Amino acid sequence: SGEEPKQSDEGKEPLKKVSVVLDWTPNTNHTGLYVAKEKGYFAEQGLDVEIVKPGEAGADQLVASQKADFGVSYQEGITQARVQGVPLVSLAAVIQHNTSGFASPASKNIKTPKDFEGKVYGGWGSPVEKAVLLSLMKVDKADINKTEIVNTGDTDFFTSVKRDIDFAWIYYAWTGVEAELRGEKLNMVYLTDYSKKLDYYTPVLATSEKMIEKDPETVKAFTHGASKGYQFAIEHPDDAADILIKAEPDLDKELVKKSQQWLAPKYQDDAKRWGEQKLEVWENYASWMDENELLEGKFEAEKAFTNKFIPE
Amino acid sequence: MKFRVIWKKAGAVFLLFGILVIWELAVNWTDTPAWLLPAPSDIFSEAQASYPDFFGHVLSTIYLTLLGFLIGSSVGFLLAVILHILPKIRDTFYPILILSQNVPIIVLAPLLIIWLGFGILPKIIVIGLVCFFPVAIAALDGLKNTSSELKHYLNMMGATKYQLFWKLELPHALPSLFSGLKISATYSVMGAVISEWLGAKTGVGVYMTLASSSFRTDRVFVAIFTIMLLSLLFFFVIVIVERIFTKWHTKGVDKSESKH
Amino acid sequence: MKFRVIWKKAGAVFLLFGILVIWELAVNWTDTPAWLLPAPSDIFSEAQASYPDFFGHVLSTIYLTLLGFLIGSSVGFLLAVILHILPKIRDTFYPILILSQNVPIIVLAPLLIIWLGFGILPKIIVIGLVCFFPVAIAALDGLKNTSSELKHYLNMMGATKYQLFWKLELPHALPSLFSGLKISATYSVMGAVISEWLGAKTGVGVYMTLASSSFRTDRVFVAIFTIMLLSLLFFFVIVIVERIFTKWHTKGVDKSESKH
Amino acid sequence: MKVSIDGVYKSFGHTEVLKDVSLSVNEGEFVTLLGPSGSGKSTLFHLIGGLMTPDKGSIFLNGEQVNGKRGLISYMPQQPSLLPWRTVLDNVLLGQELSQKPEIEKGKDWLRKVGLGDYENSYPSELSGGMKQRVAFIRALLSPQNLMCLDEPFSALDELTRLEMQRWLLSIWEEHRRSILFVTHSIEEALLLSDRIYILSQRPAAVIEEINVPFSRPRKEALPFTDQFVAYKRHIYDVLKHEV
Amino acid sequence: MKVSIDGVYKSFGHTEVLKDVSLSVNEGEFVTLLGPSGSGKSTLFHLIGGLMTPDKGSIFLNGEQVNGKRGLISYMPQQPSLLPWRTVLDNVLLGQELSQKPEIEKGKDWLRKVGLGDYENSYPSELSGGMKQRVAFIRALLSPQNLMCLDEPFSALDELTRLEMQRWLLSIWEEHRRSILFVTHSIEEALLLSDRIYILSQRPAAVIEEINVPFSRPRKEALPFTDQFVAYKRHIYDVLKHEV
Ligand SMILES: Nc1ncnc2c1ncn2[C@@H]1O[C@H](COP(=O)(O)OP(=O)(O)OP(=O)(O)O)[C@@H](O)[C@H]1O
Ligand SMILES: Nc1ncnc2c1ncn2[C@@H]1O[C@H](COP(=O)(O)OP(=O)(O)OP(=O)(O)O)[C@@H](O)[C@H]1O
Ligand SMILES: [Mg+2]
Ligand SMILES: [Mg+2]
Repeated sequence: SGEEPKQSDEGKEPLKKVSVVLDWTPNTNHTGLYVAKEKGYFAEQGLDVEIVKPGEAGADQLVASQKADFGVSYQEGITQARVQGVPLVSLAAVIQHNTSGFASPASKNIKTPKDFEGKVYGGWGSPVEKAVLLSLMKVDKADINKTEIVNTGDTDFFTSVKRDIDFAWIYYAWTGVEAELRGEKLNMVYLTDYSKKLDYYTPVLATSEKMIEKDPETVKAFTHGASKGYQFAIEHPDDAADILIKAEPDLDKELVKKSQQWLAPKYQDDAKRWGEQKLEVWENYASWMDENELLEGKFEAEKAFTNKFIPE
Repeated sequence: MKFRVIWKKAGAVFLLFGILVIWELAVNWTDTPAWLLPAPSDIFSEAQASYPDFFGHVLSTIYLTLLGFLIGSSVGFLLAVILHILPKIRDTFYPILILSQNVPIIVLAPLLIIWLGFGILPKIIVIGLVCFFPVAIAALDGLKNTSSELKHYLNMMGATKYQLFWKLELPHALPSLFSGLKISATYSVMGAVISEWLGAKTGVGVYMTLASSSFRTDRVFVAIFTIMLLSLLFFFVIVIVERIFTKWHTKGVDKSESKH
Repeated sequence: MKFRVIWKKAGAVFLLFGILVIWELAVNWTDTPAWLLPAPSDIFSEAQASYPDFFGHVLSTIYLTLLGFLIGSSVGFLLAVILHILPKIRDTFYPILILSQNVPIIVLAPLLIIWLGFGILPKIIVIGLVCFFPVAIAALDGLKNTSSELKHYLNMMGATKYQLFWKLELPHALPSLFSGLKISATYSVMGAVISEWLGAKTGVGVYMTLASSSFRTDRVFVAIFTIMLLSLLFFFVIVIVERIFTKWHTKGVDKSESKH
Repeated sequence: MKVSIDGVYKSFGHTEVLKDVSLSVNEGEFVTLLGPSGSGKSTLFHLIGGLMTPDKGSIFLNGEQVNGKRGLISYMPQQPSLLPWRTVLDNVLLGQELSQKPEIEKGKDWLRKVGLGDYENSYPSELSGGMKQRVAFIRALLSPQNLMCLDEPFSALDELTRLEMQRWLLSIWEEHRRSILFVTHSIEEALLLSDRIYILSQRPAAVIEEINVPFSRPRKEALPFTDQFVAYKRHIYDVLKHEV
Repeated sequence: MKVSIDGVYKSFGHTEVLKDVSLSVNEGEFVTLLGPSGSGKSTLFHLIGGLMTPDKGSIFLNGEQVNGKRGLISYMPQQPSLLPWRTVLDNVLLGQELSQKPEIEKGKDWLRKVGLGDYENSYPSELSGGMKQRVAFIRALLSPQNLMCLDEPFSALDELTRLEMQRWLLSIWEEHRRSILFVTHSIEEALLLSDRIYILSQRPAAVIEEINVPFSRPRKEALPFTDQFVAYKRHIYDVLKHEV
């Protein structure tokens, strides 16, 4: 089922085995990796990449401890991780802009942060959520004290809003598209519309500092392969979606297709090349966290990411 | 009387069937959306549709379950025996047994993977951790509570610790041990599914997470039904083995049973 | 001999202490980064530092645990009694008990929330579901295996079902019942932590998820240590209650104990 | 209370145990069953107590058929059958508890009479075999039913204690005139205590002889040394010998 | 095997049970203990068997002190103590199993001799009280140790079966000349079987009389009717009576 590593051309060196750990169950954020593997872009770079589903373990610790070579992570995660001394480095932004936002069924009529007043937000109880809500509502001159925050734990969006919850934080590319498929109208309040500082990179490809130090060649090879994979996904969203579905047949086909369509133009978006990251973005988010007293230490933005492995 | 016998044997099946029918009707009447709670009929048709693909997952989970259960309950039993034979270390180790049940998997998982990789070993450890405990506790209690009259006889006759164990304590602890094995067997399938969340390529757990994250509630329920079926099956295998091993228990003892 | 007695009573404490020391040394020698596996000393200093904030979480979890355990094990016990008294429905309902242990929380959670909201009720159900099963199975087995000699005597004397239960079967099942309660008590704290993932404002589970998502591994371990401590505590409360209820069991019976 | 057993059959699987057993106990009568070990005496008690039902035949108490009906007899089983988690006193009161308010003082009294006054609060595991048997005996004495079925009640007692227990039993019986059905292996005991004796055959058991004991009551201490007594003893012995 | 018990004391908590008990069994001798119920006979057996150790005093087997040493006697406990999950045959062989290869044929043979040939494959729960006792008796007979301690082995048997068992026991004993220490409540049985009799007092038990039984062996069937026998019986009875 497409999992077989591609044999390199005869005469060449044998492929180097590396692994990449996903951040969640496979979804369209990961399409580029599956394409690069299936289409042999990794093999061209001399790599045999194993894509590992993370389960409960999560990617970050595995990558940081070099049990896995690469991983899919987020800017928020890496920022907090680095403050705690976890040596993660972001290699490429998978999606150029933050596509997450606060979603609510259209019937609730929540179109701006001002409408959050008097409504119930369902989250997972992190202080970051409250800070984000606060930032957004401040822009709209709304009072966060009028919003009730309820911890919904692992409950998914659709279930939450059936019950006591009015709005929740989602990725449009997946949950939002699912809503479209179901014919449920959603109102979205995107973070990027209200705060530039909250336009962070989510998700990103990451590795550990040690890996970069020890084996920059492999890092480069991996990033190049991935880049080519995402490039393909941008140009041929349908084919790319098929590759993902073939690799992970238990995913819902329609959802993958439609999500891929929605996401394809968002991978690179306004950047001059796929994966490009700006220092400003990393600094912005860290300073936003600092302002909200969410950062428990000093964060050096320059060390948190690098652009030097993505192809020109 | 014929009907009674059939009812006794198949009562559970009828009951389950009844629950399914009520469920089907309830879903239809209340117009519950399929993504929240699919009707049994939807679940079965999905099960049929995805059968060829799903079957591999099931096999892999069964394999994990059996291996984990066997290893876990053997370890549990051996531990009980060791703690029983060496009562001096029992009090020392007992708390460790309890602590072992309170390491949350989400914490253990990264450590296990970092130490042992993505192979089968960390998964077996997780299932084993789930399965060994009920067996160990039940076996310990069973071994401890032997009839003192019989124990005295064997001691007077000079039975060694080894003989005392094989001839008296073990047979006496069998019902207790099976009690523990039944609990373990029930947990083992869920244990395997959870262990698959440590990162596996195939398995019912993998299937379920994928289904759940792509909002395919019908498939999630296919997975659940499979898990349930497997653990029922497994449980009854233990019950049958128990009947074989404790035959004496039902023989001749219950003069009065007919009156109940 | 004095030393022996101390060792027997405190052996477990020494052992745990030893494990902690080894852990501390191992972490220092191998230079394991704190985010992967913090040293016990780090964990304890973090525990001290965050104590005021953490205490509220602990209280809320204890409350959930106690409530869930009490309700869950009561239900388990009552169920066992009902199934025992009505053997005709036992075979029918037994499989349902097993199935109840195989509904993954991730599936149950959304349904519970839709039906019951984000209050305490769905959490109690989750803990109860974890706790009732070992109690039910163990109590059922205990009630079933009464000495037939004593049962015959009471039957001949015209004991009603009710009397048979209170005077013979229940006292006889006590050791078994406590076996089940011990297993349940051990699980109950983890059950409470898991139930908090259904959405709670405070609790050790909430604290742990947040700590985990902000890479505060030391805090995660503070949470784990707390969970472990609580379940140990809880377990030993059950052991003490067991001693009180089954005093006769240790009295006079074991003539030969001194020889072991 | 009048008991009559009418053509009772009982088998376990393929083993026939009782085969057409008929016998009766009149109001206030003391009747003993003698028979080889394994012939079916305890089984007969189980039938009368309603623990099992006969395969064929009927059991009547005061003229009413009571096949399988329980709670009508005060019973002392062959094994002491004490509840290990109850103290001696609580065990003694168990028979009463099942049908009425237990008479604690009476229980203590009786324990003192049979020499177990110091053991009220002991557990059965702290007693000797004979002491357990005495506890079970008192439990049966105190049970309120009008028919007593005693299955080898004194087998584990020394001869003197046994004599004393026999005396207690007779005094109780004479006072309240309960009907007694008694199993023993001691021919002498049977002759000393009973009004009538049924001798059972080897398994499958049937009544092979019914003996009316002619000695007047109260029976003298010297009775066992009289010629008539010895002759009866001899006769029963021979009947049994013929049987084994 | 020669046993001697030398000034043995034993208490349970505050109850003194044995108080300075001294007695002995010579090589190949048959010695009986008589004493009131609850005096401490079974406790003495437990001490000899090593289940408990005396508080004071010593137990010697063939001159060697064996306080607390186990496995040296072939023992028949007062309760049958059969393993409920083993068939009758497997139970009978248990004593042998502990120290040697079990002799299955011999086991079957003995079962047949005591009338349990049909019950080889039954479980203990299917036996009557007397049948269980016979199984325990054979188990002790087949155990290989040279000293047999039998605790009221025939209390649940009818007189004829009991006679037969006594005969079997004597024939085995005469053939192999094992030493036997025997507890019974029947004075007649004691006189019929033993070489010597020790009479124990009420608790706390001490030896109050030692009797050499003068009857020659093999003992005649008519022995119980001789004057000498009756006189001995009377005497023992009086000693015990004085005690209770
Ligand atoms: N539950 C049972 N299953 C099979 N057979 C049984 C059962 N109970 C009793 N028997 C058989 O019934 C017969 C009579 O047993 P019972 O206990 O009535 O004898 P008994 O006359 O009381 O003997 P004893 O004097 O030895 O107590 C025996 O042969 C026994 O094997
Ligand atoms: N485990 C125990 N705990 C306390 N007291 C005990 C224990 N075992 C025996 N005793 C006491 O010791 C005394 C002697 O008991 P033992 O069983 O030796 O008597 P016995 O002579 O065999 O009597 P019997 O003829 O009735 O069998 C009794 O008073 C009994 O209460
Ligand atoms: Mg009987
Ligand atoms: Mg005794």
